[in-house]
Amino acid sequence: MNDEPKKPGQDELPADEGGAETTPESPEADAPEAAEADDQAKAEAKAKAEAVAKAKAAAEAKAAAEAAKPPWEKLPVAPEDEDATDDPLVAALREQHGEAIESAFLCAGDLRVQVARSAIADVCRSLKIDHDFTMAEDLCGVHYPGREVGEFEVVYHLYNIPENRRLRLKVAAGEGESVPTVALVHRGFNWLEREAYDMYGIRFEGHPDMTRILLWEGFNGYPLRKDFPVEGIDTGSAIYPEYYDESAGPVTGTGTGWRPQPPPEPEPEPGAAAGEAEEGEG
Amino acid sequence: MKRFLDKIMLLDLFAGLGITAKHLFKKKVTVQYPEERREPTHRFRGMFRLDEERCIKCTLCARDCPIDIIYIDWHQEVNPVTEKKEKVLDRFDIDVQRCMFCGLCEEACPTEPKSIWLTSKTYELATYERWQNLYVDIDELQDWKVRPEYTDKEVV
Amino acid sequence: MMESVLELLGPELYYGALTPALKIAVLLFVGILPVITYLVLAERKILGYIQVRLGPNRVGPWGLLQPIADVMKLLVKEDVIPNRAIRWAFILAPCLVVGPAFVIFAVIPVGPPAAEPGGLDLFITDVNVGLLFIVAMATIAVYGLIIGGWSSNSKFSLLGGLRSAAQMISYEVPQGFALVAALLLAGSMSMVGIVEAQKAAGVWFVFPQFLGFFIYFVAGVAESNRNPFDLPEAESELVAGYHTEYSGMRFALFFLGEYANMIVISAVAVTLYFGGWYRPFPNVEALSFLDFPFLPAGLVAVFWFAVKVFAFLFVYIWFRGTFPRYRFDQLMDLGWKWMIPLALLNIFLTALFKLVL
Amino acid sequence: MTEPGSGAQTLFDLKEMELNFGPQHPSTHGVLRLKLKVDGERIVDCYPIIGYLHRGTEKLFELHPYFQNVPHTDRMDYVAAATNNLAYVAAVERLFGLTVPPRARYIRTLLCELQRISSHLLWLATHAIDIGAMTPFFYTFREREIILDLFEEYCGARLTLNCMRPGGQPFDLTVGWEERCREFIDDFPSKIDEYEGLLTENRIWKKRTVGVGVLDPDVAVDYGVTGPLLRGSGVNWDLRKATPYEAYGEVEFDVPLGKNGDTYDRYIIRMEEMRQSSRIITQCLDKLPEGKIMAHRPRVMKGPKVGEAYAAIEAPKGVLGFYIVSDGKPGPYRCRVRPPSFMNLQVLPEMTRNHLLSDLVAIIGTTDIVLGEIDR
Repeated sequence: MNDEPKKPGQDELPADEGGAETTPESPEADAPEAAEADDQAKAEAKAKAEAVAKAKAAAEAKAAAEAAKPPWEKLPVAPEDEDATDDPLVAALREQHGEAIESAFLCAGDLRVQVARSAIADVCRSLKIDHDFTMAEDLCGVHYPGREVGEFEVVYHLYNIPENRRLRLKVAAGEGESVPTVALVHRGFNWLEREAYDMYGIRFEGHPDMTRILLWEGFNGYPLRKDFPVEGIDTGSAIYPEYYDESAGPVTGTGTGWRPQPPPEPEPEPGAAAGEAEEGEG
Repeated sequence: MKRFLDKIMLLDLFAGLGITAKHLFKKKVTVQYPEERREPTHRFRGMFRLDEERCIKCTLCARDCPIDIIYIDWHQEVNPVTEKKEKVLDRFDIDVQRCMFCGLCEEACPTEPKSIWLTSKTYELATYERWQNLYVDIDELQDWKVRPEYTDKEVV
Repeated sequence: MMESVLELLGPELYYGALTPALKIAVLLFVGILPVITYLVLAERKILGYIQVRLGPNRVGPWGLLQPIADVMKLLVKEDVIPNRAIRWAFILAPCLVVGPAFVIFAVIPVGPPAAEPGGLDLFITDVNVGLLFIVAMATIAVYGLIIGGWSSNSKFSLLGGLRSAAQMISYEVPQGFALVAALLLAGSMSMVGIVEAQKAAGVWFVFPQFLGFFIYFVAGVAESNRNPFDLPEAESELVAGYHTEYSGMRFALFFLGEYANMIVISAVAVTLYFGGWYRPFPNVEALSFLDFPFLPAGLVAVFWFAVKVFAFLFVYIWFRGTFPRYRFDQLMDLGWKWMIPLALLNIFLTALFKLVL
Repeated sequence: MTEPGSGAQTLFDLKEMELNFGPQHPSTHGVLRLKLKVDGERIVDCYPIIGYLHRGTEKLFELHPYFQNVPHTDRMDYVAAATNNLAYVAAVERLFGLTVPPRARYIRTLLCELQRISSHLLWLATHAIDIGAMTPFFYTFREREIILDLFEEYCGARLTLNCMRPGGQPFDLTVGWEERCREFIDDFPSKIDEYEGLLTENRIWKKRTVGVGVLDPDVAVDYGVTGPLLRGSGVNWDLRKATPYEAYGEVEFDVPLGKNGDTYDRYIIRMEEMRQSSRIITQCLDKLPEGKIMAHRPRVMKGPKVGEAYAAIEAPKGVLGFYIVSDGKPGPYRCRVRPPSFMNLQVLPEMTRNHLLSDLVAIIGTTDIVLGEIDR
């Protein structure tokens, strides 16, 4: 919006992360003043370039310019998975839990370990006790409808404060399968597991208080599942059966709800006509 | 010793009383709203404005709106003067009651200068009737000034 | 005119009934009620100024009509009595708070007694056990709070009522003890007598009795449930404490009671420790211009009394603008472990002092 | 309550009373509801009930393209919108492999630190008013207003900033913004002294806070408590230091740590954090580089076919993390928020056990929760 052009000479900085050492006389610096100043030189260069094989040179220059650009001017490249089976932590876990550690990848700096469903509590416990992953950072569910290994995935984030290391554990669970609770290992996972249950209906076995947390106890369905409708949810029948038929409670998205309504009838406003007239002149 | 003195003489409490007493005589920061008005800054995101002539009917603003409150209908028409096909707006409505003034529509607008902008410095959007007064059509978008400024006398 | 009325009624009726009734009416409707309503405005204004804002300034010039608007609003508001409340107690409680606070004004001298017999005393009555009367009356107010908290049948109200009961009972003790010391010094229980004793001694009792005054005032702040001892109605904890369920005029009565209590505490402090209606240093001739000789003496007396009381009220408001709130157990701690021993020590020292003299 | 005809169970017959604290209570900072079991005023048990402000933000994230989600993040921790924006865009940038230009990084740091100050000011205001001191509220809001003015000048909004985009900043600083910011920051430490003069040494304040709501460091870590709460217990974990993001690696600042883990320590820590924030802001203003503010990025940002990223930052209330799963569509497949207040609230029953009702209020204040973030 207000991306005011900067002076081209200051485009690159000492503090950037390596690579870009060249002075940016690159044409990418789209500053009109600079373009004017360089006009003549450009014209000459153009004339010469016409003589030689134009396409090839242009391509080369482009490639060179591309390489010389600071990282934020290149097109982004999404980080990719690297196999991390030989990571010492993974190796140690493998030793302890054997086949329960299914795979391990390193992606964008985070270690990601797929764990068998039944072993997750034990893995968390050994991570906490032996490997100092004491901080319960996050737990959430993900829904992959129709996935073979299990529709749901529970993602755990653990943090090792002394080593500043984050670990992501993943557990697959099918519909109706329950995951062993880790709320007894890290008490911080208590509410997070309740939330995952609330949102996805993933049951956690052995959890001390497996109730809904954010939604109310009479809510029908699990809203973060992919097949959950965004509009037209009945919200009352389960808890007020005496008032509402099944799945016939007050439904969101109806009545005076947030549906776009037809434009209101034009109202004869005394000021409106004058305003229109003035605006017509302008 | 100092601690003891403090305990007996309640110095800590008097320090607090001193600060409040000092503020008793400081300049007050209240802005007396309907009479005094704070001028919004230049980037302040307030009420929408639309310039129909600049608008190229690309509907990017409607597409970029996170809550889909911009409704645009247009049709093509042959301009009798230039004899070229032109897009003509049928409807350009904004349901301002749901608007969260994020400014993404303004950012999406490809024309230069922008044909929809929020920096109109109008922020007195409260109304008594939601549907009637906060569903603005193209006329109101082009001239919001038909609504009077708030005063402390105005009681409907 | 007064003579003709005196002749008409006869001295007994005139002195026994009419004059006190008139005085009460004047005190109540010219003195206390307007003062309380404007005290609320003053509090809001001063708090506003302390908090770098302007305070109420919309109703009338500088918000001067705000209290009237407030009173109007409270009068016309719906008076809700909760379903499960115990009705008679719910209705009785606010009266129990307001009544005693007003009754105390009967014995507070805002000016000197009549210079010649038959003249106008600037107080309603001078009881020779005035101090005792004040202590006794102040005690009744606590029933109002307890009954109000209990009869609402709401848990927050109940907690507020319990707090106020504990707080007022435990702070009445040091307050009474502090008064005892002043009484020892004055040798009289009559409020007028105490003021005169101060004049005779040539010194405000606050100087020989600083500790006593301090205890009295702190206990007084606690008695009137003001910050930093406003636990019974601690907004952030108990919503509104004992008057959570009250609304409209009944709430206004509680409100009135609180502010009347503030004025009572200040007035008693002025009478006991700051020389009552006399100007500062009443025995120093050089300052006699402070008596404003061109004005009637009674008016000047009331003026000085009022100035002193307002100084106290300002301190109340200042406290409210500055201090956090005590916790319940800490309040008890302060009351029983500090205030009462200190008050006893104060009595002991005062008695010793008297004895040595 | 007394049930007519149900036997003589009045309030006085119960040994323990159940008290419904909230959701409409002056000091629950929103719509938190606590089911308390109290014995007199002593809290025997405390069961938080949340969700009154649930708006399905995580579902909303799934329904919108990446860039349209930034305004939604404003509404989570609505007193610290800039840090929410940053956490979200950081996760998106990690997912896409975007690199942010240095000037944008510095501007982000500036905004986040200003936001930290403003959030802490709001915390101080409400915390003080919970404990009964009403005046700091107005003093802090006076300063907060200046910060909001700075925000307004930068991005046009005061509260729901929507001031960051994946890949950089949408706007550059306006002319004169730096001077105004510097003016404010130079003056600000003296204002902190003012607040501290009212509270820090005050005996009533100390009595109300010292030793109240003690949080053991092991318990804190176990519960996933972060932010000033965790540091108040003496655990040195500040993501700005631990894994420096944006420009935090290039500025100097200290991380204040507490010893006792009580309310007073957390108060001191937050006050010190405000000072450190102003230090960071001064350095950022000094070092502010010139250059681009937006990285080169495609107009339609489609995520990788299979990819996920987790980015966490140190928000004013603790560690705010965003976990984004992508499936190659223009919007996230799943966007999970790790709200710091949610985890910090979880430890409330531990902290309030056997405290008095007044302490409960102080402890709720010290946890610095924002229900918009807890319920999302």
